[in-house]
Amino acid sequence: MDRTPIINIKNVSAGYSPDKIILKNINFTVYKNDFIGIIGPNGGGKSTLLKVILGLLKPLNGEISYKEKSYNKVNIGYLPQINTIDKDFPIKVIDVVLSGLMNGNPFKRFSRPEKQKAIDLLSKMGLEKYQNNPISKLSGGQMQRVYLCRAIINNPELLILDEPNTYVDKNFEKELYQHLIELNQKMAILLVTHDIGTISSVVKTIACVNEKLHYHNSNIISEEVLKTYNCPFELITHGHIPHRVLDNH
Amino acid sequence: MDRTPIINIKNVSAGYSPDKIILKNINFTVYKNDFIGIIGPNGGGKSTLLKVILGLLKPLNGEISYKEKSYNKVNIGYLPQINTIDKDFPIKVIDVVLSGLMNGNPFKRFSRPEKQKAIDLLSKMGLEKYQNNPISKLSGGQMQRVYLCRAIINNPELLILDEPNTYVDKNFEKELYQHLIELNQKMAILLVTHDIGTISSVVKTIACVNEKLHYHNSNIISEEVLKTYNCPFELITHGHIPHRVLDNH
Amino acid sequence: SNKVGNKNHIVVSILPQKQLVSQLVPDDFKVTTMVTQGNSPATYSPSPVQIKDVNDSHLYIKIGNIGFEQAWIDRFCELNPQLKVEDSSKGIEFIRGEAEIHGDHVHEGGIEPHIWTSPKTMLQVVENTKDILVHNYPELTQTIESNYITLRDSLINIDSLYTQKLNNFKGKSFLIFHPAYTYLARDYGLKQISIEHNGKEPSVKWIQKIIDFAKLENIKAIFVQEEFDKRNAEIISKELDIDIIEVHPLKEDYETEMKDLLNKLETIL
Amino acid sequence: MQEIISLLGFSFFSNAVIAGLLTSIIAGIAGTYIVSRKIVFISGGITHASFGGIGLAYFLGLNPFFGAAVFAVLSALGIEWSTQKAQVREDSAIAILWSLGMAIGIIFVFLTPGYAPNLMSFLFGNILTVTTTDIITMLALTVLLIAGITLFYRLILYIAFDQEYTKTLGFNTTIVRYIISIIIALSIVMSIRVAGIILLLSLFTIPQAIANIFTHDFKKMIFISIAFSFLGVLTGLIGSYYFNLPSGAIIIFTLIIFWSILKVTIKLFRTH
Amino acid sequence: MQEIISLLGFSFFSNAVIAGLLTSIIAGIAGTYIVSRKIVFISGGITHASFGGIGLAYFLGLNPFFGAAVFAVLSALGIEWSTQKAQVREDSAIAILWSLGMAIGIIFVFLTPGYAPNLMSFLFGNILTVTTTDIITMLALTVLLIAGITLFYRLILYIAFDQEYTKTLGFNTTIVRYIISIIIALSIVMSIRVAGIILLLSLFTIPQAIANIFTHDFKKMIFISIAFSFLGVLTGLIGSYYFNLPSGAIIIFTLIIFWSILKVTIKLFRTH
Ligand SMILES: Nc1ncnc2c1ncn2[C@@H]1O[C@H](COP(=O)(O)OP(=O)(O)OP(=O)(O)O)[C@@H](O)[C@H]1O
Ligand SMILES: Nc1ncnc2c1ncn2[C@@H]1O[C@H](COP(=O)(O)OP(=O)(O)OP(=O)(O)O)[C@@H](O)[C@H]1O
Ligand SMILES: [Mg+2]
Ligand SMILES: [Mg+2]
Ligand SMILES: [Zn+2]
Repeated sequence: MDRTPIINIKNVSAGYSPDKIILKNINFTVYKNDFIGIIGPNGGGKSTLLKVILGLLKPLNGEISYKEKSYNKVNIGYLPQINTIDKDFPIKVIDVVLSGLMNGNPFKRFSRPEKQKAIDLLSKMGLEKYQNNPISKLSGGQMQRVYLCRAIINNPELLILDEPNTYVDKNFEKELYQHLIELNQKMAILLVTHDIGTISSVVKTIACVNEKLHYHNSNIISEEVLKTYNCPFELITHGHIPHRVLDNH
Repeated sequence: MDRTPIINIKNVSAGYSPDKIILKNINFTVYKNDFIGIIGPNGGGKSTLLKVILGLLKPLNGEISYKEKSYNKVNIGYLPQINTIDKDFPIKVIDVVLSGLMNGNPFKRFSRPEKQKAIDLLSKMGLEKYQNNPISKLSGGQMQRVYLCRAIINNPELLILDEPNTYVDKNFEKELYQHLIELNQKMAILLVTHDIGTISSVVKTIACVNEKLHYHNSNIISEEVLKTYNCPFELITHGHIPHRVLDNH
Repeated sequence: SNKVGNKNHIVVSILPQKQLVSQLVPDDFKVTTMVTQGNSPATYSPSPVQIKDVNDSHLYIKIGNIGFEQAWIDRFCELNPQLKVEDSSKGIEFIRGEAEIHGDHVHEGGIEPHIWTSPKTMLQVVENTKDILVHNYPELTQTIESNYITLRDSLINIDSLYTQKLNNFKGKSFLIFHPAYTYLARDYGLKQISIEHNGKEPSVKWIQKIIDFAKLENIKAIFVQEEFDKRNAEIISKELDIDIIEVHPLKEDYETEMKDLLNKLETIL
Repeated sequence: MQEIISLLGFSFFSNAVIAGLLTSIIAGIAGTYIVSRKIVFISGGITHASFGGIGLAYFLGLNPFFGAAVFAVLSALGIEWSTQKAQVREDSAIAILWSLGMAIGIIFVFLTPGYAPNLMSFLFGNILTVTTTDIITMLALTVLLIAGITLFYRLILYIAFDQEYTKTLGFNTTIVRYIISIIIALSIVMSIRVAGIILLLSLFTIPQAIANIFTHDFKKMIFISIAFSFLGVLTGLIGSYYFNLPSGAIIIFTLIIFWSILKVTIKLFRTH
Repeated sequence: MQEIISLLGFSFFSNAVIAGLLTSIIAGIAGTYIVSRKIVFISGGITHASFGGIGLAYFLGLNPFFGAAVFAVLSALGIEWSTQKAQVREDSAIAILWSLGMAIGIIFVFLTPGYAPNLMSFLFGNILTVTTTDIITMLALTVLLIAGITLFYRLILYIAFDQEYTKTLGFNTTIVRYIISIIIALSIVMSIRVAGIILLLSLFTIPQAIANIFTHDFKKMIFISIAFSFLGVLTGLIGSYYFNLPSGAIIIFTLIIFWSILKVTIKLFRTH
């Protein structure tokens, strides 16, 4: 396993106003080739953690360091949980996907192969015939697939997905996870999901976020560990699963 | 089983522009005490069907009749798939929930018991401490729960839920389905979901929508029927499931 | 309310009126001008002190028909029911747009308001103002009448200067952006051509006509009032290759301004 | 203090204070609605669109204010229609009606023979020159608004928040939206006659921005806006008297100073 | 036809046509951006805010247009800042800056002794009285805009569409937004000097509404808007000549007629 760190979070506290802290004293490192499933209850702070990692929310305390000195240099792909974009905006589906390729270059123009790549990805997602549609005219699941294309098109070093299976149908969900496993060969993945069933079968490690972060260096979790670390958990509803706790936890 | 029809859809075609029909010649009746799971691939037209039933989208052809003469009289609860509301809007969580009680009365004021009911519901959803928060400050799953409260608070005759399990954690999802089964004692439910695993265990009948509508008068479906009716299905990924096809299908 | 305001306090609309009234009444009179700013309705904003002045006075002397008065005087009157509004434009032969008959009703045609810019009509304004003042302050008749003689003489002097000097230019035309000198043109036999025809936005045809006409008449300059952006006239000045000359029809110092204008007219006609 | 009380003896000043109170209430209610819906410029749009009505009334020799009111209502309906049926973005619809109304006005002014008065001045008033008629009209409007928002508070709130959902509750939201917009149009036309466009634009937005510092609740926003609005008008009027400066401008400065001070205070307070 | 060609012989008319073309290009580019972002009223806001600059310049005896440009840029920055940092709704921020700028202007005009010019006339031009200097300035601006949108097309598009995501792509979107808003501010101040606020408001929105009938693509919207805008200006200018009516108003009518005809045609066509 490649232990080159990509992102290192040290003693970070975060929240939307200084008087209401959502994440307390988080320590967390993402290494190359990681595939971390992030779970936790609604309102636990999962999306907040991702926003901190992405630099969208300034931490109230602590330090985040990236592989390269500045964040701008790390190539990150991101799929937000809730997309607040204006549905009326005049933009085509393919252009949304292409935006993933901008890579910090303000003068970016897209070459033929790049456009082809976007089309290929859209085809993979069953959306080739919608490539020139305005984004407003897609169904929920179709839109989610478009955002997924946008997140992965640039082969990022780190792929951050906030509930990527939202809205998508089961057929596609299966493909999605298959795809993520392949992608993980080339990149680290942070995956927030409530789909515990899947998590155990695709991710390598699990972290649970509920104000604090509990990192399990394994994809196997049990009721016991959940209780020990006060992970307020869904898995419990699935009954007993064998698990292993690491010493350095 | 109570076979009083609540809504009757006859030869309805629908779409967002006359040259692109999404739903073709749909015939469909919702009876009292129905619990219908609606499944189908992304972009199949599930949300469109719900919008037609709700009167939000005028059908291009065909007829919809409600139990009472006009739609205004049927008490329907609705949870939209994607909520396009403006997150900045100055409204409290509890007021969002209370809106479900308006019931066509423009002069509506809320009594104490009504407010208490909203608070009780929010507590059930684990949101009591957020009741006076502005809606903008909730996490995805919390917001989804609020919309769910809004949909069910009025004990509607018909409850229409478009992917209610979106964003919600597994703990809550389990409770949710339990709750729906209880609610079904008193009301008909139309449930759109991609969560096939659950569908078979909670719904009574299944309909699959993919341009056309295939109605299975049972909650048991198999690969075979799916193929016969060209239901382009997720279930296939779940392997063989016993099923029964009705004659009058 | 039955408050007693300051009897020796007169309100007028524009600055030339202020000078005129001040010259007629004794020094202890207070004269307030309402329009001291650009007359954009969106920005017209009197200060409380100005409004207090209106509230405080007994007499408002209108210049006659400017837009400001049409929009605001009623409000002033309602604020101060004691306020007596007098019109200093009585007896002037107004210039109107042609009346137009529209089926069942007749359009009187708006009155061209710039009566103070011609010495001849101004003489009438001064006389009217004198009459108004005498009527309102009978106890001061003597002072007012004697001040009036001086004022009238200086105006007659300007008038004769105009008549004399402009005599050679009868029938000649001058070009201006906003039609501020309509009465002056009529009274001294000149032709005023304004880009803002009747104070309205010009049309393509109108500009074309002006240009053709200006070429024909060999016009040498275009006047622009200081309160308008000169740029508005620039295109015409370029087209005809003529100068832009700034004029100040709202200056307080009437005599100087009118003499100045006469010089300008002489050089361009 | 003595001087302020004596100021109130002037009917122009007491009228201004009363008009300020009424405008604050109207701006508090209508302003909170349009700010929440992010259509602040409907005020400018409707005022300017009603210029067309003034032009037409002038051309036909009718009462200009009547023309303005009719055009205001028509343009409010036009804006709603374009947004709901013709799929034009709401801010674009406002801008289009704004320029269309002005264009109609310009044409009628052009077609009317004679020297044209500056018609816009019929629309734009000043808080210091409010007439008793204005105050009575405003009072009627204030009563209408208070009654409307009291009776239909929930319906208005929910339609503004989530029109589609409210439709599923059995309301004809389209018609309600049309009615709301007519009332908003009338409020705007009346208040502009009293306050002028510049002051109105700020009374419709700055108090709401101040309220937003404290609350994210529609009802509280209305009350806090009214309070700050009136406080601003009062302070501004007195200030403008002392500095002998135009009161509209001073009221605006006062409100902006309130906003800045509160914003900074809250920020410092929260960080502690 | 003969007559139209002879009209072009007049430099005021040919200037108007050239200014129309340049304004169409500016309105096509800047207008599509502000329409897509639903901040059409930034044009009115910035123009009126710059009134403060004119007032100050007038008070200090400086070039009024310089004052206007400085205030325009400052207010554009102020709007961005209020939206991004002070959590004020964007339309409210525009309205606040609008009234603040006007208030500053009014105060300075008031403080300057003597009869003040109608300062707004420095801001609001008419397409028939465009000067060569105006055209040169416009040309420079057009070149700047075309270069900007060509070089940074993708960045501008994506920031307008989804600022938060674009931030994660490694751009300092805050600074880019500030720069865009400065350029938009300059475009607006310049074009309003040429076209006047009313015409500008419609050139910034109606062509985009027309384009929206055909396309939902940002780039195509720019091109279609420019084309219809220029077509509208040309038809309007010629029409206003034949009917002998004010050209600004006729251009607006022409554009609205285009929009209505196309909307109805498309609707009929689609239903078949
Ligand atoms: N507003 C719209 N305008 C035009 N076309 C639309 C619109 N909304 C959806 N569509 C199209 O209609 C089809 C059906 O969409 P619908 O939202 O009903 O799908 P769905 O079955 O709910 O899918 P999902 O599982 O992704 O939610 C899709 O192909 C979509 O592209
Ligand atoms: N913009 C915001 N302003 C203030 N508080 C917020 C905001 N967004 C979220 N919160 C609060 O922060 C807490 C954590 O939210 P977060 O979105 O990180 O949860 P989450 O773990 O992603 O939940 P979910 O599974 O529902 O998406 C919640 O209690 C929520 O109420
Ligand atoms: Mg989340
Ligand atoms: Mg759907
Ligand atoms: Zn004049």
